[in-house]
Amino acid sequence: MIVRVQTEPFDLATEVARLYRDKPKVGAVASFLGLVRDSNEGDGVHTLTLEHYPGMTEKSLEGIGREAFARWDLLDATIIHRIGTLHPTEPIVLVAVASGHRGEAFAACEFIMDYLKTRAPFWKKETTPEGERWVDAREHDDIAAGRWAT
Amino acid sequence: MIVRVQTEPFDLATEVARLYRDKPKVGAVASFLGLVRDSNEGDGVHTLTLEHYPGMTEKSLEGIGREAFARWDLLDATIIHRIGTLHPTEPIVLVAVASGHRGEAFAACEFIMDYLKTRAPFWKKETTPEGERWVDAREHDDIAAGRWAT
Amino acid sequence: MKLKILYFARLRERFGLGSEALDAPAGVDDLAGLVAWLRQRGPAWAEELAPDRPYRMALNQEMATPESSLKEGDEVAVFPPVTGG
Amino acid sequence: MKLKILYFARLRERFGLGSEALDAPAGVDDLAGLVAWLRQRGPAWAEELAPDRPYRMALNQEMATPESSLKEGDEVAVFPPVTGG
Repeated sequence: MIVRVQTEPFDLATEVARLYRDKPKVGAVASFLGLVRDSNEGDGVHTLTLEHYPGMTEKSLEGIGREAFARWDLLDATIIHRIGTLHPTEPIVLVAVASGHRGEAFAACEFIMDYLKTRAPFWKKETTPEGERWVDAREHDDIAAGRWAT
Repeated sequence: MIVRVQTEPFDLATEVARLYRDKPKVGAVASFLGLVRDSNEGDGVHTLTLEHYPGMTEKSLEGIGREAFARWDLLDATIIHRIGTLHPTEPIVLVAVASGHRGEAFAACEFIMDYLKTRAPFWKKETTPEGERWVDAREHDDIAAGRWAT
Repeated sequence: MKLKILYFARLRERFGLGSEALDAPAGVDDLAGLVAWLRQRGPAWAEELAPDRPYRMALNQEMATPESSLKEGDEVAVFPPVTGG
Repeated sequence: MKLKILYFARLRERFGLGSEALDAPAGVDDLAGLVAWLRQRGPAWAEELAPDRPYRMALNQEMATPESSLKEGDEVAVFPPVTGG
């Protein structure tokens, strides 16, 4: 399993090929690419800046990957997340999973993305014509938030 | 939407980039690569030869794609299936789907693969140390088979 | 009634036939009738097209059912369950 | 008890603070207690860390709950719900 957090772009073909090249047990590679869009909630997005928690980020991504390996019969996986300032149409995240059969590859790839979206310490800030703003979490998880009431 | 049936290899990076390059509404690309494995049901596989039904194949893949566009809010999709003789670790099929958000891209990509596996007229023949054999369908759909009883 | 029939994969090999132009007799008016008629061609046909075998059929390049009606000039295909992907 | 505290994203900007070394008073022995103590620092702290705000915390780089116990030298992080991917 490869986990990387980086400013630089990544190369999809290289990353996916690494999961199946010379690996004749691999029958399926499911992958997901997340990209910067030019609009969010109606406003134009000029740039997107990703902040993260160095140290915890890598640990959480490795934990997410291990959890996927525990749940499904996987042969390999790659998780790459970019940080810093990105522009519309630029890739943000790649999750690619290799398995013998497609069902496990799909399930694990989607699981890792869902988990990453709610557990990995990344935060997005958008620059729009109206200025800068932090992106709100899509899941307004009031129950979890309420656990912090003291 | 692009649908191709071809003998030649395809280039994953080119195909996926075409789905998001200069398309700033695309936030998610889910893709699936199916590959030749070196074993099946315990026997070694030397080569895999794919036969198809020219004409119907393209129609059925286009129909599968249209069905996915009708079900989910997709921005683009690519379905490429190879025919002829392939070796272990070679890609057989690519399905890639672009959407605004990941849920739709994942669902549509898996839907197209499931549908392709049961509806598109391709047949695999394996060469193993024991000789040639046609690959059996995984789904022994006796109900559908029974409909042919007269 | 003139029909074009195509065979694929294991059925193509077993029948030693990839395609043929047929003139189906009166009374053969749907796929079920066509299959019943093809079964009479000999042991390989009777065996592979027996009611309990998992073959599939397409009519004019669309998946079809035994009830699908035939008309002059139709293209029919008979094949094993598909295994692509 | 000496602790290292990190703030991220909107909270980092609001507090004007990325990280700090703190010496928490006696009685602060879990994350809930730490947050209650931080709220007394001023209006921004009271508002952002109010019980109805959706902030999250990590203890030694693992997601944590209000009941998580603190010990000397722990690294605590306070941040908004994550939005990566």
